[in-house]
Amino acid sequence: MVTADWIYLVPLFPLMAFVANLLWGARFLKNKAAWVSIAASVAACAVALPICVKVFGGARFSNEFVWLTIGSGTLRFGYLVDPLSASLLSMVTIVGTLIQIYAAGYMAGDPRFSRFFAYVSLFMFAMLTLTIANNFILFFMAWEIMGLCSYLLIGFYFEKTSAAKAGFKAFLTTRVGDVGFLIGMLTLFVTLGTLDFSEINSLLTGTSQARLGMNTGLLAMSALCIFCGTIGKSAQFPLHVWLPDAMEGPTPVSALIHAATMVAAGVFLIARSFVIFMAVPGTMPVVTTIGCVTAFMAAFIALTQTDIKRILAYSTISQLGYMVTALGMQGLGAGTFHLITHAFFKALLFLAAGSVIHGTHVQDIRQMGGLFKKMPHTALTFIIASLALAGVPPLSGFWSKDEILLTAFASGHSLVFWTLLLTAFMTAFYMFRLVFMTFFGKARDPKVHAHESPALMTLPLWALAVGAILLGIPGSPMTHHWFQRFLAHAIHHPEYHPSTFVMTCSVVAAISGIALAGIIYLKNIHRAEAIAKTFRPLYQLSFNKFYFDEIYSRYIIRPFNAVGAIFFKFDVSIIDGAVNGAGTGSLWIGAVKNWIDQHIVDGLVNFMGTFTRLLNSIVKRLQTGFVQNYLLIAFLSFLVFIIWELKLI
Amino acid sequence: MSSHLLSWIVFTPLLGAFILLCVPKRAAHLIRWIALGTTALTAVLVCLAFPVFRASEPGFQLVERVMWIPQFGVQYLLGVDGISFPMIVLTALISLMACLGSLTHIRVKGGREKEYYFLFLLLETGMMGTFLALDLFLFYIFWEVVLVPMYFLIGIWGGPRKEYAAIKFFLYTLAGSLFMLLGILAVYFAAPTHTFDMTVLANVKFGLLFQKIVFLAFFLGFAIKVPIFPFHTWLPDAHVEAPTPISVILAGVLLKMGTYGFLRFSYPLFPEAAHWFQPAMGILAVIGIIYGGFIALAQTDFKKMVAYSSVSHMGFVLLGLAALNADGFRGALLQMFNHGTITGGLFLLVGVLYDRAHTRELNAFGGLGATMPVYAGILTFFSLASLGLPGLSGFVSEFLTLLGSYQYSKLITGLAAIGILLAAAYLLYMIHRVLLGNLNPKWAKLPDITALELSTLVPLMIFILGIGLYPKIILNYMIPTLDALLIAIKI
Amino acid sequence: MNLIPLSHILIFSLALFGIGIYGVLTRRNIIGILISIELILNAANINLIAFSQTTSLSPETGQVFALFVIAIAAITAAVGLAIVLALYRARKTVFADEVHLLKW
Amino acid sequence: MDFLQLAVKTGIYALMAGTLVFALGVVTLKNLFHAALSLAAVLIGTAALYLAFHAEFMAAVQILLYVGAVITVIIFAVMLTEHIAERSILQHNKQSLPALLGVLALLVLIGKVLLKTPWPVNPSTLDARVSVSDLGVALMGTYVFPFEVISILLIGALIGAVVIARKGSHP
Repeated sequence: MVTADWIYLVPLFPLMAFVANLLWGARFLKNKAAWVSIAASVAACAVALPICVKVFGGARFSNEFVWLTIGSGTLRFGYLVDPLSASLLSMVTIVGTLIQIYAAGYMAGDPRFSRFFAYVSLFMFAMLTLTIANNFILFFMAWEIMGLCSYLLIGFYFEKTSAAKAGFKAFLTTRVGDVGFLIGMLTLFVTLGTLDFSEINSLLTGTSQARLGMNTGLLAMSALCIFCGTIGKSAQFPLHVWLPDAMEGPTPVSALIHAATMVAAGVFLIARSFVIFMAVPGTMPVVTTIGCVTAFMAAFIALTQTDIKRILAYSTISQLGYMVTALGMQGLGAGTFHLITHAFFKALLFLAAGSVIHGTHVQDIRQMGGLFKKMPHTALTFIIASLALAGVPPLSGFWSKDEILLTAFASGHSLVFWTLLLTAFMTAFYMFRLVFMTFFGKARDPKVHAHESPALMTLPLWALAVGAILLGIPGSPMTHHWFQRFLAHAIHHPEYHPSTFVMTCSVVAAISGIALAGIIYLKNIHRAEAIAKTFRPLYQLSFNKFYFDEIYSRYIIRPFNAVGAIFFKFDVSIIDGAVNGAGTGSLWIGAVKNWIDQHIVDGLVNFMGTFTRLLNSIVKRLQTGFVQNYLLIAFLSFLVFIIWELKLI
Repeated sequence: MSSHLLSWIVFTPLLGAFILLCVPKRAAHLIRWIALGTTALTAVLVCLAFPVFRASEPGFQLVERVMWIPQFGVQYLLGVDGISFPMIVLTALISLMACLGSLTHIRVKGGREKEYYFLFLLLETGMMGTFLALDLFLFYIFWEVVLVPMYFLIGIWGGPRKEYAAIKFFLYTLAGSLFMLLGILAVYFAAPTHTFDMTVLANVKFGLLFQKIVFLAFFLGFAIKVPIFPFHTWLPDAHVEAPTPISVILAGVLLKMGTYGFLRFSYPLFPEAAHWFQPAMGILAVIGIIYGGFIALAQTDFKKMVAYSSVSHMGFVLLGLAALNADGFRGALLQMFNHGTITGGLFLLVGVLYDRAHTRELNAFGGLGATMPVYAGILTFFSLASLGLPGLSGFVSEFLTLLGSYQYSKLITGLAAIGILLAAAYLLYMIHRVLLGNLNPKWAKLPDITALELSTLVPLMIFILGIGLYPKIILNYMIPTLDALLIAIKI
Repeated sequence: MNLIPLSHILIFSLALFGIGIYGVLTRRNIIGILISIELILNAANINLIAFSQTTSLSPETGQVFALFVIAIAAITAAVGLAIVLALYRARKTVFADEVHLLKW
Repeated sequence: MDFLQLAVKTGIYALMAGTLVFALGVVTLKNLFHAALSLAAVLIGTAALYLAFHAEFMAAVQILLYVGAVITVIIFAVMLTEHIAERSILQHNKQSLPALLGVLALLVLIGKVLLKTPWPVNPSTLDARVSVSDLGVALMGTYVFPFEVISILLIGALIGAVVIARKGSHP
């Protein structure tokens, strides 16, 4: 029977797969590498799901061992399976397995096939560790390893300069957030003396909170710093720029890491440290604002993009913004719920898009069109997922998005509510712009010869589609928000009664968005250009992604490099130059030094030289070179010495 | 034998060096084997110390005490504790790896192997002695013994500007150690019983002004070795010009001698001065971290980049020392060990590439990940360890250091965190330029890493991974001593 | 031996020594210098033997040391003359003041 | 004091005086060959003096080693470099005067000290005869270590002399 301690095995299976694929993949496993990884995932599923079922039944597990001694205390590593981690755990194992099965088909024939699965297994290991981690350090370690995997997988086709650059950018950008996260952890540790989730929970909820009254400043700082981690990892404004570029990676990676799991980990982080945010309510508006801005901005950018994966990437950013907004309004249940449903339909969207790319070998939607007939499975599943994302009832996306809108509406954030509603409208519009341009109409590019993907790829699509359709049920009013109440076991947060007004608004926004997209893109494609011309500044802003990359490159990256170059110059010319006494310094220091050298230092040196030579010209007379002369001097000196010593005179 | 284990550890390399002198020059094979055997034997001796060394006890163990120059109270006094024990393990490990690395490298460099290995073994004796000596006079002697072979090793087997680099290194360090000598003499004459004995001197209370002055004298000696900004400019030159194995030793062990000096001598002898200098050291540490990081970012020479990253990483050690608390000290000592393994490995990797391509220009490479996959993997591994990826050893020490310094000053910690960011930037940028992107056709035929080169790297990787996953294995050796030190210097 | 006071013999050896010193200092020819050195050694030998007869040490001590001095004198002669020959061959001179490589 | 004793005493003083004269010849004679010969005379005189001290073995060694070997070597050297040792060439350098003054000062100084010092005379050893076997025992017993060192030195010098003087080692 599966006991709780077996959960150690859950991350270990992928780790073993990683080691196996890394060491023997290229030489022995070759095409079987995929099956090693998939088997590991399935095994992890087999262990994790029974435990999750127990947790859904109300159980809660934790265990730990001492990892490191800090100061007077200790850091204990272990697992913590509570409702939050159980829901994420089940999602990650299922989605992860399905995506790996898909990848086995998608990546077939790649020269670094085994390497790909090694990385994916390492990622699975890190993600699973993260979900069951019981403290911030372990969480952070897994978090960073995920970042590494993301880096490696984005740059998987590293011969392509753009891919290598994208990986670099992704790692560095998230690292900015991670440094904030690290400082947040340090602050937290100094403030509370522990990094254990359960201990933090018990410290910050209940009676002891009064004792910590004086620490709220530090606590707020730690909460905001930890939120930096989310901003980086979940691609929130202003660190969202890496995610669209991350689409350089293979599509299954985009689905797994950059849609379903890793980017969601940032949201999970807020959920994990929810009590900290709750303890200092002043931090919540910051979270809401960031989330809301991100949601709207990303959706706005997605309106005009033409790369199929980039549209999805911006859509991901937008949806993550949704979740963050929800959490910022204390909607833990709503945010997490959207996290789970989004993972399914967004993974499905990416996989289907991958299938399209696999079949057509192009990524630009302007070159596609009329693919519905040629790849029906792909098209159907894609449309299902799009409907879910747009928020059409009764698909899962509707229920979870509705929860978030409800939270915004009921908690009185009306500005947030209307922004989110507008975003929902835009979401429906750009998704169906994508659908219509890809699957309907006429084929626009005669060079594209599309074909349906193999069953190995379409089967996971359908499996995910089932999830995308049904997963809304547990959180819907039909089950009386079972999921939210299940999560609320852990943390108390407000509950709201379902509102017909909100639902109506949501449905209207979705339907009108779809309809508008249909009018513009299904009937007359030229109308789009006309609209773009009418709203030229807005169009430019959206098309150029608010110029974020340009701004960052000009005002952050270039100054950084310049500072490096200046420091180096400083080092070589001034510090080193001062050391060497060489006049390679920058101009004025060089000039000053030069003057000093010539007039004072050199003068002194020259004087010393002259003086020495003067002495020398006298003393050198003694150096005749005749041995006997020396002897005579020695002898006479000896005599003088004797006379002196014997006091004879 | 175990009764004089420390003496054996110190003088086995010297013995090997003298055996080498008796071997004819032409027997190159024999010379190599003797050198390798001697370093391996030293490593074995260090391993023998593991069962004898009681990790849970603070204070010096395996002490050997013989009166050497009775007129001046100079003793031959060796001892090991939780601070020096990791250091001698590191020295043995790095020396062995560097010796393995020398096998091919020096042969390529055009011979004179007998002299090379003689100096190499002499260097090892000096390093071991520095870490084990408890008598200030003896310490100074070993400190200088390290200097001389290093000078020749850089000056003879170095790169194009080797003479310049060697002289610079020598003068710099000599200047520092002169100040240290003055400090040692000052302590000697100020102590009520004229003695160089650390164990006695640690109990002596000096006046605050005296402490400040002598602390500063010691500081100069140690700071140049670490090196601390602005005394660091010898480092890039020495590193770039030195042959690979010597760079490895330079980064792996020699830099640690400076920070070790702080822990061993400066802090126990002058606790009040240590507190007085705390802000200055913290600020210097942060300057070093950021400054080194920025300059590393601007480098186009592979080795120079690693050298400047050393400046940045040793800044973390200093930061931990400046924190003057348990976490900071643990982080610093652990970082000393980790930096030794990680940067040592990076230098070995630079050497591997240089031996093949005969250039270190980063921009000249590109796309090597396709032709040298194993090398690419290992280089990535070491870079990640260096940038502090959790799960590898660099993270643990940086985390502890920051945790310690955070309790001292938030501002300084915040600034130091920029250093982490910079580390990620310059290391990834390096990987980007060397391994990724388009393959330069010039390097299409480069062979992948050989088994011998692999054997120098794999042990380091085991240490990095082991410490990263379960740091208690090494921290257990350090903690009792560091805690005792912390109590002793509390004011 | 009891015929002559010890001091007279010492004066004699001193004179011999002085003459030797004079020779070492003034002879140009290196062979001449060597010869003068032999004089000095001889003076020392005389002292040794004279003392051995009169002081409280066992009488053979002085003679043994005199023997050693003679041996060393022989060595000096052999090596010195070898050097002279080598020098002569190399520089075609045997004069000390013509060999002044050390001169400024 | 009988006549014989007086005669012997006079003889010894005469011997000493003669030896000094020859010694002067050693350092002053222009012809190096003659100087070498006077050195031989000095050495023989010294040997005779040894006889007066009852050091017969030493006298024998002096004659054999010095006069027999060393002088021979010196004369060889002189003859090998002879054409330079001509009369016409100045045989003394320019520092004769300071040297002479110095030597005289030395003589006066040390002489004064010598005469002032009350030399202890041990009556028991005054007439002791040292036999050759005594010497041998001392050499092989008490002084065996210096003896061995001297022998090593001799070997070294021998080899060294051969190496230095070997033709061809210097072009």
